[in-house]
Amino acid sequence: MKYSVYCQKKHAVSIDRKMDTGKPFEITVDKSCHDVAIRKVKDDGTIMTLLIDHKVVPIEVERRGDGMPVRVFLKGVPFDVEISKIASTRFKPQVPERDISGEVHANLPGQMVEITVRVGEKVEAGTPLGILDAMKMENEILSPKAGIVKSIEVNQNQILAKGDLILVIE
Amino acid sequence: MKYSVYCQKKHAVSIDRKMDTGKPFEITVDKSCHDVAIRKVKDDGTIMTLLIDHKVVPIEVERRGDGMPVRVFLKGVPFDVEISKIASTRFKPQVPERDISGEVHANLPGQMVEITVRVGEKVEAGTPLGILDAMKMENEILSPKAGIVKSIEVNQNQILAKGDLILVIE
Amino acid sequence: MFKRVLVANRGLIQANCVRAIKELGATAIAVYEGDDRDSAGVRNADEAYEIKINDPRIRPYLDLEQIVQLAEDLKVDAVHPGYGFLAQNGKFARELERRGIKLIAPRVEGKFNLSNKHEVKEAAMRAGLPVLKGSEVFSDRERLEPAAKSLNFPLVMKAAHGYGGIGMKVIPDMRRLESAFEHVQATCRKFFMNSPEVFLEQYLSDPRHIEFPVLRDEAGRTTVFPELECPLQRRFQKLVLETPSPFIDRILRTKLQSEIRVLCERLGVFGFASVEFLISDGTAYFLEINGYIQPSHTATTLLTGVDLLKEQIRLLSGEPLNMRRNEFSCDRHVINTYIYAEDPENDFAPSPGQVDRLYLPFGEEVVLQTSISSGAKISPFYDPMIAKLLVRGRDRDEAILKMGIALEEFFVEGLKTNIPLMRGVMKSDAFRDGTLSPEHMKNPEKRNQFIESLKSAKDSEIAALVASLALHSDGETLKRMEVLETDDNAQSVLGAATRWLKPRKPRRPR
Amino acid sequence: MFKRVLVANRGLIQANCVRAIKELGATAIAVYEGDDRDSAGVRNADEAYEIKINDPRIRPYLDLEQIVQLAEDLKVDAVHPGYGFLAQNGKFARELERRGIKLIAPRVEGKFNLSNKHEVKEAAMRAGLPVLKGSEVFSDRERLEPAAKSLNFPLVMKAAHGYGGIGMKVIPDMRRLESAFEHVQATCRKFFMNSPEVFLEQYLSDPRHIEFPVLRDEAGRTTVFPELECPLQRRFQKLVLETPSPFIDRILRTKLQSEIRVLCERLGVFGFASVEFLISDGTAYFLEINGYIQPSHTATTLLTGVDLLKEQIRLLSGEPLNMRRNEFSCDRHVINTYIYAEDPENDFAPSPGQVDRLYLPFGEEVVLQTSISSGAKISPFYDPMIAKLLVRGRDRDEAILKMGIALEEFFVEGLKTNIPLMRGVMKSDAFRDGTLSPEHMKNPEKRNQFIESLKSAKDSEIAALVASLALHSDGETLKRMEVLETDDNAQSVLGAATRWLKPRKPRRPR
Repeated sequence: MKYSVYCQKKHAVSIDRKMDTGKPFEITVDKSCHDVAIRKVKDDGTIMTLLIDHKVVPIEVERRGDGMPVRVFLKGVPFDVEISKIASTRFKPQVPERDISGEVHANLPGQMVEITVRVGEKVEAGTPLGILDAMKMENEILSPKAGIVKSIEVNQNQILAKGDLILVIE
Repeated sequence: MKYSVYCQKKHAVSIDRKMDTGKPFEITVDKSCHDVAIRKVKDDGTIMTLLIDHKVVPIEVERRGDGMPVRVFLKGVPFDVEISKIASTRFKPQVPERDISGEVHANLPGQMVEITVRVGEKVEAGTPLGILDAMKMENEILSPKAGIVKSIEVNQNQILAKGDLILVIE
Repeated sequence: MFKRVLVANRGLIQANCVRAIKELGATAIAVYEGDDRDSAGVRNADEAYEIKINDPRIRPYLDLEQIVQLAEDLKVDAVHPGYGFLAQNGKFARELERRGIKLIAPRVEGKFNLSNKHEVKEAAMRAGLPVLKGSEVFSDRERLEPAAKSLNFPLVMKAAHGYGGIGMKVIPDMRRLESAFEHVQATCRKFFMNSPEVFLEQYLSDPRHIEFPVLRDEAGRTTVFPELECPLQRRFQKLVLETPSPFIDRILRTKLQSEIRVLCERLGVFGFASVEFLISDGTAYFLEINGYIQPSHTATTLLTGVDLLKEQIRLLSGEPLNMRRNEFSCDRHVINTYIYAEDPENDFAPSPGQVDRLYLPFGEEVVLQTSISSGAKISPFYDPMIAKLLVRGRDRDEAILKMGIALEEFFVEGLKTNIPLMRGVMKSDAFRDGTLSPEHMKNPEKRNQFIESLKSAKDSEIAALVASLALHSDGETLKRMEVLETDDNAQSVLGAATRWLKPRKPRRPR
Repeated sequence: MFKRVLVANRGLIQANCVRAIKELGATAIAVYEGDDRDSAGVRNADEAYEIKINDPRIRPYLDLEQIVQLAEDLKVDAVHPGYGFLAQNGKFARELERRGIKLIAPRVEGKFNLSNKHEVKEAAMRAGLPVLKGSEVFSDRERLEPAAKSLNFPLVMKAAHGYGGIGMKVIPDMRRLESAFEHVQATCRKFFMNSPEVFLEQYLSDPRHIEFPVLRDEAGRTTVFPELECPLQRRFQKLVLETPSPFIDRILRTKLQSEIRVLCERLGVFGFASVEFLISDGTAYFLEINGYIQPSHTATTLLTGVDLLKEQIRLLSGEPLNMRRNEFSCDRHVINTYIYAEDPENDFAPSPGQVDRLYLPFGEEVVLQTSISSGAKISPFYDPMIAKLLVRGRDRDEAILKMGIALEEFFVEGLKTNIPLMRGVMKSDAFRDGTLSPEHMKNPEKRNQFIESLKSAKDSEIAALVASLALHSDGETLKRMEVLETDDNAQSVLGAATRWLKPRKPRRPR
């Protein structure tokens, strides 16, 4: 079965349909053939550890709502992935969001103790936008990209839930 | 409820019948009153950790076939215990074996590579009786008590299962 | 020595204090709130007492009254505050003192209080040490603008009694002045600082940050240990630390050590203190003295073999400093990384949760102190530091290499941590060359470069492989993708996937 | 340096070798049998290969042919044998050499082979070192009695190529002579020793056992490290180790160190070696040279800051010894306990099983190297060592106290271990005074005294409390005791017990 996967660049992954996952098997990526063995799975079947080319690799896979993998962690190091085509399926990939979103959301619950920009202000990627106070920490909210502050959606000292929209950069 | 427990010496333990084990409670041993709280239990209800007089104590309890505790480990340190009487029950304690048994059994499976005593020989507590070869180890079998070797029940190089009788000291 | 010592803290410092107190032959008493009941410090203490949330706005470890009352009830003769929390709280010290209980914090003769950054700064100035240009201390809003106008931006505003990076705010320009003032004053109240006073100071954007641990007994015998350098912070908290500093020469070290002796004598410091400097353009500016033990004490111990925590307690109990001056060596190099349960990709947002899997680094000259174990839950209420990882090498290059490999072995599943980021830092030229700057952590792109540097071309192939395999082995998801009924190949894959794995719901790691 | 190094061992030494090889910039290749697949060494290796049981009588790690073949197939340029297993196997070395692969074990010029205890003993004798009176080497039964008759009992019989306590047998009197001979020869065959030869030697019942680690490069540059003393063994394997020895004065140390230099030069030792002595009545008798790295290497590293394992690999690859003579200090004291999964109450019977709960000691100057984690299974097939616990103190008294507290914090549930025994040893006068003898471990009563010394009168009350509470909280068992129906009190207890706990079967911990 053939998968087209974008991860840093486009890769063609081919997994033998007859593979027996109880034993070592081979997976071809582009032109290289990799020895793979499943080493550890959770009770629900999630793969925890693979042996790839005789190297132990603890993995985690983050999926989006429909179950498609969007992120792979190799021993904690994150890789964005996008499966764009699966041979022999009617799978139609979603159009990927390549752009960095300008919507800034609260990444954890807390109090918005300070907003340091105004609507219309020009910001760079990394410019501090405000402070979200949560846990013992002052969490500085930084701009995800360069642009203009289009709107500010919260007031100073407002209590936010995780995911609340704070402001928009355009 | 009152328990008579022998552990190094005789102790009278009194546990309030109305105790709520979800909260801290008190248990009287002899004349001292101890604050007790259950800290951690296994899924099957076995107590793993107690807080006794504000000290965390990881415990293990070894029981005999009928469920009576015979050994208590306080953070790994073993204490032989014997519950000899329980108020308000028909519990009749077994007569305890105070004597050290002269029966020497294999404490793990292995090969009896050497027997170093003969029937009729006088031995002290700790005299080597033979060698049981198991794992990478030569396990020296020592006499559990002073006495005379009454019988030898195995042959040299015999393969033994755990618990097999090796010899008897009288 | 003391007989009974209460430890008013949690986490690593609690466990370390409990150990030190026991090693000194005293009874170690821990306090804990419910979630911390299984921590190492509580487990190992001779006695452990639960502290409750009496006021929902106050975390129990900051609940001065409750802890003072407990100390009195338990008849302790000293309290160790660890770092943070109540370590610099003047009221706490006074309330204990009133009950005849010693706080294990540096006591100073006369009017100086080490917790007041500004007073200490003035004393240093009078002792002839260079200090950064700054304002007087104030707490009235009217004095804010005049104070700022006499200085050049960028400035940093500091709460006079701040600690551990709390109550500090960089002010890039005049526009941010007011909000910073409000913010810092709110922080003073929230953390029960001794006063709401603040001062302004010139902000150096790219200094070296070094500190010297000091032990000094009642008779004035003083030992100044080799300096530690902190090349990388986020939010004024340490990410990496090394000792000795690779960029301080012997002449500067000796000069600063003797200045520190003079200053500590003037201030009458007694116990443990940590004297901090910022180095910029060849000048070492005195910054502050921290009067509480620092998380970095472990690095000094690994370098010198002197247990600062134990010596601190010993000295405060009135015993003399007992150290031959040349007893400790500094011909090795120690690197210390601080591991936090937080997500560097997401502006270091704390990442509380449960540890699903844990692989620890180990080996010669690798030291790990951690408060977590497999299955442990990380509370969202406190400092997210979960481990200190230290290595000692024969030189700095060896230590960097060792740290990189130790971090590679260290794996925590279930939480986001800064382990990959630290691996990237150890591989970077900037760390090797000593040209790291705060910008490296503040700018998401620069920060991300550390992590990107870990990814080889082969890794990207492997990640693609893993994503495909995860999908391939998951019959349910594939089914939803509408595998073509007519294709034998796809069907048999679906069949195989469903056979060897129970159907499962898609799940996301936290 | 080497490019690719295969580690032919398991457990702690495997993980440590993998780390050292990676730190030296080479590719670390591990081998493992099925049960060991999750171990740290396998996890951290750059490549890991499973080895199989080809012959049911041979454990894979002893399967010389399989490992040699793998080394050849994988194109490694060196093999690290760790300790034990194939570390002293002459055939292994030759088979590798034939394929152009280096074995990381000391190579000696000329006819000497460090693995032959008797040849090395003769060389030492010729170099003027005192040795214990003993017989020539022999393998014929006819030479057994004449050899014994020329010496006085008790004797010890040694396999010429024995290692790690394997192939040694104490012979108290003539009656045990034959069985000992048979036993030792059987051991030689079982462990594939280079020859079945044995020799007899005078047995000292109460000597001090010390050893000096040595590094020596091809050019003859030699470093002799401070000695380690092993005051307590069981079955010729170490239980406790300390460095430097508290009972060796500077004069004797210096004298022995210079004798060792001479001997190593004569033998042309190259790489790492450990030179052992027995000290009795003021005389230091040369005992043997171990040519493989010892588990004790970690203690020397903690004392001196020199990583013996890494240096060993470096030297064998042909790099020069790079050590200033005064670079390492020995003004601290290191104690090392070896923790085994075994039952001291049951003659140290191995106690394989699963780790149900694990609390690790930690803190300043406490070093733990362990191969276990919560949930880990301990295989019954190999050495039951599960951890090395080390502490470094400013002096011996501090180190003893630290070790006692670290052991108290260290808790393993699910296996029997010698942790309580070691706690008792640290508390004992005999250890403090240096009067421990092998008798302390051999005699069950004396051994038991160490554990009894841990039990206070209050502990016995607590144990009685725990036993009662365990029963009390267990409705099922109480029911079987026939609680009197008429007694309200008992009934409500039963009710309560059954309510808050699910009915459960009585269970015994392993």
